[in-house]
Amino acid sequence: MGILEVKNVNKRFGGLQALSNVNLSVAENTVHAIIGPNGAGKSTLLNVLVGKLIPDTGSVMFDGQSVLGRAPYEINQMGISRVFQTPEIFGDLTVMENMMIPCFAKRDGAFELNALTTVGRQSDIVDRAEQMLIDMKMIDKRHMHAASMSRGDKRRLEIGMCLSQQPRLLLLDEPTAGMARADTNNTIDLLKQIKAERDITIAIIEHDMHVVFSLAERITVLAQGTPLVEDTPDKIKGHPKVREAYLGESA
Amino acid sequence: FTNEPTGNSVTLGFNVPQTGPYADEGMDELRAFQLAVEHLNAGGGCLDTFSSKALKGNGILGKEVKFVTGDTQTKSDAARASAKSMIEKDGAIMISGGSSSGVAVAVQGLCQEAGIIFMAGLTHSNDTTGKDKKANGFRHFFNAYMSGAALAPVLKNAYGTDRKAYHLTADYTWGWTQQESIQAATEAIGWQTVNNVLTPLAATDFSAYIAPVLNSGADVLILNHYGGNMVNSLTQAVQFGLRDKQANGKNFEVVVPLYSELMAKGAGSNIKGVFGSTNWSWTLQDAGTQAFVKAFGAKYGFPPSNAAQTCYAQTLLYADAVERAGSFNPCAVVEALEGFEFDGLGNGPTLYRAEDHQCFKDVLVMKGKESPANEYDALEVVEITPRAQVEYAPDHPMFAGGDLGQCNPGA
Amino acid sequence: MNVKPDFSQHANQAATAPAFLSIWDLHAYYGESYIVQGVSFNVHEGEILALLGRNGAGKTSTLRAIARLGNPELRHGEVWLDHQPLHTMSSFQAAQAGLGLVPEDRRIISGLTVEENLKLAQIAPPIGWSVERVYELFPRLGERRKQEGVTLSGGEQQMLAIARALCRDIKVLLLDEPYEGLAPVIVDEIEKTLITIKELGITTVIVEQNAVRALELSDRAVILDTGSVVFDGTATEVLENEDLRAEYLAI
Amino acid sequence: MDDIILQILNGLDKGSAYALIALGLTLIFGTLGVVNFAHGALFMIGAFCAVTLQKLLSFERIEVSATEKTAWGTPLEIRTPYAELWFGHDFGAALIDWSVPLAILFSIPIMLVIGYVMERGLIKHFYKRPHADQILVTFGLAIVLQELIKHYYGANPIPTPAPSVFRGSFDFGALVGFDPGSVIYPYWRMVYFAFSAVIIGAVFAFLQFTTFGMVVRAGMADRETVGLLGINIDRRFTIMFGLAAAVAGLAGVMYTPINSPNYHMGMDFLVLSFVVVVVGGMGSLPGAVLAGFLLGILESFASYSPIKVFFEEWLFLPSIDQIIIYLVAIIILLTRPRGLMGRKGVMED
Amino acid sequence: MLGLDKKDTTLLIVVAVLALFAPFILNPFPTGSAMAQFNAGYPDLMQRFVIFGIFAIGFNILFGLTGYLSFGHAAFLGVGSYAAVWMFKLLGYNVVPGIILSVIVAGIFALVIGYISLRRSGIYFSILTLAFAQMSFAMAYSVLTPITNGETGLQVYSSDTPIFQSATDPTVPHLFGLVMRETYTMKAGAWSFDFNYGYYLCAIILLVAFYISIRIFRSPFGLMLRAVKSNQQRMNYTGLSARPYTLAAFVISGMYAGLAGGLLASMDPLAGAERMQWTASGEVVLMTILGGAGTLIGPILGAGFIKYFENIFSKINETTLHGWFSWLPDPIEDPLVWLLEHFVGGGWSLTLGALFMLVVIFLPGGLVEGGQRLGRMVRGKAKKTEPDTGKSAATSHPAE
Ligand SMILES: Nc1ncnc2c1ncn2[C@@H]1O[C@H](COP(=O)(O)OP(=O)(O)OP(=O)(O)O)[C@@H](O)[C@H]1O
Ligand SMILES: Nc1ncnc2c1ncn2[C@@H]1O[C@H](COP(=O)(O)OP(=O)(O)OP(=O)(O)O)[C@@H](O)[C@H]1O
Ligand SMILES: [Mg+2]
Ligand SMILES: [Mg+2]
Repeated sequence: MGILEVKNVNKRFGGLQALSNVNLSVAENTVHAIIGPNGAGKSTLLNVLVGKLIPDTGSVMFDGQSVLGRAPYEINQMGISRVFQTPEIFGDLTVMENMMIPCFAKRDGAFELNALTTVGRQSDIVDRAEQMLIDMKMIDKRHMHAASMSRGDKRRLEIGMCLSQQPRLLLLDEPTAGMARADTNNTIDLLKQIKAERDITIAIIEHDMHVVFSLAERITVLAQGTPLVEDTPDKIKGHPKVREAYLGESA
Repeated sequence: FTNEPTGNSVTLGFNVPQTGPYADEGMDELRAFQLAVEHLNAGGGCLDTFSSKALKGNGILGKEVKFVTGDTQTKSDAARASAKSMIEKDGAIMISGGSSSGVAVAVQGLCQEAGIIFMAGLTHSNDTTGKDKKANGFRHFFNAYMSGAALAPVLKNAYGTDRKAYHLTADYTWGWTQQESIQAATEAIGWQTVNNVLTPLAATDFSAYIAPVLNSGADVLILNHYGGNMVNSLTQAVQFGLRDKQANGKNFEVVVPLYSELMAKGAGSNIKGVFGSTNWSWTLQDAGTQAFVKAFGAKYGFPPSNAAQTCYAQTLLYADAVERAGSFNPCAVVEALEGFEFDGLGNGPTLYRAEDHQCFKDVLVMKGKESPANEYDALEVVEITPRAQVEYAPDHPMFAGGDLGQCNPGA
Repeated sequence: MNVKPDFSQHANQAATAPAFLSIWDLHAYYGESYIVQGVSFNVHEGEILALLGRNGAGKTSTLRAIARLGNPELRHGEVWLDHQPLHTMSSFQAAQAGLGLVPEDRRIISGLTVEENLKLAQIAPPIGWSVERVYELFPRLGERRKQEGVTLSGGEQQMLAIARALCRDIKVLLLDEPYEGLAPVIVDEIEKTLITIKELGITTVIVEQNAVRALELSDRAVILDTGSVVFDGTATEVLENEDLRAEYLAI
Repeated sequence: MDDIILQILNGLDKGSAYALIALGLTLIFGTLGVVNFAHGALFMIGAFCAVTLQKLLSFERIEVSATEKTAWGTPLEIRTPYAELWFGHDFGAALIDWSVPLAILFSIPIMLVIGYVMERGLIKHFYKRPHADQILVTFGLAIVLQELIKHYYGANPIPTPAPSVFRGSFDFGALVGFDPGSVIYPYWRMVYFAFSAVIIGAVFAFLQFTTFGMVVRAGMADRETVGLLGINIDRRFTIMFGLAAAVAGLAGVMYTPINSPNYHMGMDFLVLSFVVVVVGGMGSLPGAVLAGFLLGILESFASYSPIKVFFEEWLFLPSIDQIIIYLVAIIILLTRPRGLMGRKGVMED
Repeated sequence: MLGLDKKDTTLLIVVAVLALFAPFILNPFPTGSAMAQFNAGYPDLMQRFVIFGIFAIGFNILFGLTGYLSFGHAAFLGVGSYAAVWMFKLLGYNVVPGIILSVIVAGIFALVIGYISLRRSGIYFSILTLAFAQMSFAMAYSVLTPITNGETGLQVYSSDTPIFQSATDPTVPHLFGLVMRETYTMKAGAWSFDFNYGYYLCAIILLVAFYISIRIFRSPFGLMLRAVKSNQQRMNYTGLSARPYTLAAFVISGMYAGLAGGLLASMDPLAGAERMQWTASGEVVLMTILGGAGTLIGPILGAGFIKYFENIFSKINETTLHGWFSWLPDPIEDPLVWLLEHFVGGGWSLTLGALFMLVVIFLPGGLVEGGQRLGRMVRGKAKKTEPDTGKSAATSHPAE
């Protein structure tokens, strides 16, 4: 019984069956990768998990509780954080402020009317956000306007924001896309380090096989909305169908 | 008392709409005020015809008359703000002007509190000298009740006693009092009231209200509208061919209880043959009217509107009252104006009634002219309804509920 | 490492050959922030040039400045394409002069079908490939010609973006991270397309995070760092120079 | 039954006006991404084109009488329109009579030029600015335009009648078998409805079936990319702005016989047009037209006194006619997140 | 000081000084001089400056921070005024219950309207608020006349019998006997300055309101509101529910509007329906944008700017102009007066419209931006030699 159990999920968009009978079980404290061709339905599956989409049928259980029908913020409060495919950050705010917001969410919950305290004096939050920026090697950019960062930096910031919430399940949708090689490696190291330090389950979608194979303990291959195979990285690498449909010769 | 003039001049405040839909009317009022100030300072105009000879053409009580102006925007808030600025900043001793009842009532209330005399401009609602009357406020203009009382006999002559009336009424205080007055007056001559439909103030297209009139069994449409509302509703009633129709075997008729020259101009040829009432008309032949129209025409090149005339008259009346009282003290002025009988400002012998500060004088019933000679000649006087016919008791139910209170001289 | 090795001497070698696209001393700003700080390099006719650098190095900004998009604002510098001064033009004139840019996030136009997206490229002169010819190169697009462009999967969108550029008679193709977010098989496919394009004699500048892959395809490479050129030379030089790769590409 | 038909007819012409203004508003919004608070002013300027032409045509020769005086003491003036002097009495009079339809021709170039100048001179600089700035600048412009008109033409409405042949009303009742005279409908309103149907159809055809239309639609979605394809999108947007201005202007010209124009008519329509556009759904042209007619007809029905009475007595909703548009707008927006046919992501943040 | 950092403290002190010395600052010209027309230091206008300042500050908490553009805020102003006048009618002329109730009633009203309207965002939200406000206006003007006194406006009649009004109490609004309309006029040579109780009450409330708004801007709550504006999606997926935040902001700003309405009624006990019309809502939008949305002081500046033009420019007439330019020879004077006449008196809105355009064209970011530029110009001279460090300039402080 994994921490995340997806059973018989179906989702249609008009004439397109984006997800058909998806079953997926993610074991606690593992890194589980989901790979598959473009348009296979990976992001759609993630959207179902975080409450952005409601599936037509099926169930999604997180730690024994159903996530379906809950608002995204409630799902997040259960301990699921998500990094998006196109960076979703607070563009109008500074990097530091971006980092503080998840810290507040973690501490105060979904809503707290603390209108008469001052942000700068919440030392626990400030410390935590700063620590996270240091971990992400972004502390020198703390006063920068988040929107004016390059895309790679935005993505790193977003990962940092999710991590600072100390989620139990972290969903990463192509976290290293467009990231420089060095930073990709940094990110891999960071994820590994976090993985080592605390209990966290990670589900990752990635097209960069370097990332997938360095991190994943199990891999699910999704194609045309259905899981094709699920196995260990080594097995997947050699799987002929996967090679043909997805990896190509260069893998 | 507030703003007692100490130097050798005295300041009057003219608060008229300079922006918004009544801006043209406001401009005409302003012209009249300017003329009145000229005449007060230098003589001429109605000073020569006015029955009271207290004014000498040397200002008021020997002080030169100066004036300040403000923009009411036809909003009570803005009107009060600009009246206050005239009182607080410019030291105005009297406020006059305005082109709507809501504004008049609002400013009248303000003047009462501040201890300033308010000489209302164009305001036609019964409330101004009815439930909202104030000791410091005076109205020269006629009111909705008088319109009804003056119109009814003329309507009876022209259209008979067996008529069914359909009312369209602007959905706010003035519209209601106007409708109530005209309904009472027409029912008194035997007419029936088929329906009264309230129309939104902001409406510009009245076709949806006019269309059902056709099949309602009515044969007269009474438009209790003013300003842009009236121009539009009348225009559209004509477009719908109401005036070419027969109903109950009679010609279908339209009545507009309150006319103004500017509205008549806006409605163009649609007003031909339509009855209504006004406070005054530049076509009157009495000496007071002639003097005013000549002076106004010479200065501006066209004849004055009845809004202008009421403002002119109010200014002279105020000045005269101060002269007669020998003091600018509002309470003295109130005393001088209450029960004051005069003539020579147009409209024949007039009384400023003490009980409610309403002027009683002849009322004009007008009709849209068939072939106007020029653009200022859209209306013709059908009848000058004598004052006696439009008088009412101060405690008439339509005016009940108010209280003049005490005159307030302010600080 | 405190002392940065100086690689810029390489720049002089390239400068001597006749250039097809010549970029000289570009300075570009986002509002008041000074991003492209004096970039100069040449591209020769028919070659593929890889423009490399870390996140935020200014690659995208440079391409956008070349294409005369309003943001960043080009305050100083010259761009010559086949003897035409692009720096005096606005973006549509630059496009008419033969410049094609496939932007970072593909920018397929919503509300238009695949075919309309292509037709749109054939309104202003000079017109390049016919739609039929494009479908020959990309049969997948032909199959989906009536579908709305934005509902294509990521890889298909990338193809459409490249195809759209080919519908115009371009002299230079600028590609900004064409592989990002694509499945490995698709990357292979696009790579093949780029080779075809090269064979057609179109000059290409490619920005790519997967530096090795890009370099294997390219003739020459230019490396940017904080808005200036730090290396200009052949692709093999970069592949062979460990220090260079470590310093600026971290590979 | 006849009353119902009457109310529908009434709703149609009101709806036409809403639809025409809203159409231009969405067009500008959709193509340029600009919230144009001056759009009502364009409608008003269109109406004043008709007034101006009427004035020009009835420009009079003034002969001052040496002896006679007016009642207010100035010398009497004898006025004869030049049009009648030059073109003969009958033709001259006919020209004046037909000034409103003639103003269509007169106004198109004027509105195009105004649209062009406005876009090139002002709006252009606000494409990338926040909507709040656009609102402020176009609102300022609207005030300036209407004040200028006020200075010149005064605040009072100016009667601008339809040609006399259109002045009567048409007996619809007799046509469909009701009592004669029970359903009558002014000719000019029929003209107005037909006219707007033609304009709306033309605009749609233009956008849907021409290459120009496709480019503009593409530009609405992503102007930068369209530029990258070598298309001078700015020029086309300028044309679109001119077109939207012309549509608003024509709506104004034709509206003058229905309501005498005054300087603030633009503002009166502006707010409702915004409601119409939003209820129709931002970025959707058919939505704007649909919502225009829907609200026009609803408004017309709500003014029908049996319905007013019904709402008042049974639903305790007094003065339904004053609030109907807003009430319906609220209901539609609460049940359909993006109005009737709105596009996702347009002006949602 | 007071839990504010140095910069905010300075700002607060500046506003305090401006507010407390307004009677001097706004009356710079000797009475009776030609320029006296431009004096704005009379009680009514000073009160309006601060009251509309409060209104705009509150509006800015919603619009400036969350980006939700309400087109119906005047409804809360109107409701606040009605509530206050009703308190005068029922309880007596002491302003305290009126002001308290106006805030509460406006808050409840805002809660209801906000709860419904905030289901949508962007322009859909704007139109929902507009619709509610227009409905309120239409009803207040007509059917609700028993409560609102319709077109005439709600006022206290002598027939009203307030419970706590004793015979000795003033019959105008007062604060425990301190009559709001009472003014002490100080004469200093040719100058005269008005000190009005009502104004000082409003000014003190403005300072409190401004202080609270600074605290809100700097608080975690304020940060969340800016986060809402920036990216609601991210907010939701960060475990924060945007709705309660926006609703709280909406209610707070509604309460500010109610407070402003209550104060308006306290200074001048009459409440008219047109206070709720869309033009009034539009005015506060314009004030905020003109001053600089999202800045602390901008809304106050914007409110002052618009009210100044409305009240001062509208009162200049031909005679005044002739007075100013009488020293010129007639051939110059007359055309000049003729020209200027179009921009003053009835033409004041032309001037205002033109100024809107000029400000927004040349000072994107509003008057505050203008001030900052000026400041930079002054300071820039000193720093000119310092090299432009490029990227560091990208840092910005959105909430300055
Ligand atoms: N909101 C939507 N409406 C219609 N179709 C959609 C929607 N969202 C996704 N799709 C379609 O569903 C399919 C699956 O999309 P999804 O984004 O899940 O793919 P993916 O596996 O994440 O691909 P990639 O690796 O390219 O990101 C695609 O064909 C996409 O076009
Ligand atoms: N719109 C913008 N406004 C302000 N600064 C920006 C903007 N876009 C980019 N920048 C800044 O310009 C610099 C260069 O960005 P650019 O996008 O050109 O980098 P890049 O080399 O393409 O990086 P990446 O590999 O991450 O795409 C970065 O520091 C970034 O912060
Ligand atoms: Mg995806
Ligand atoms: Mg980039």
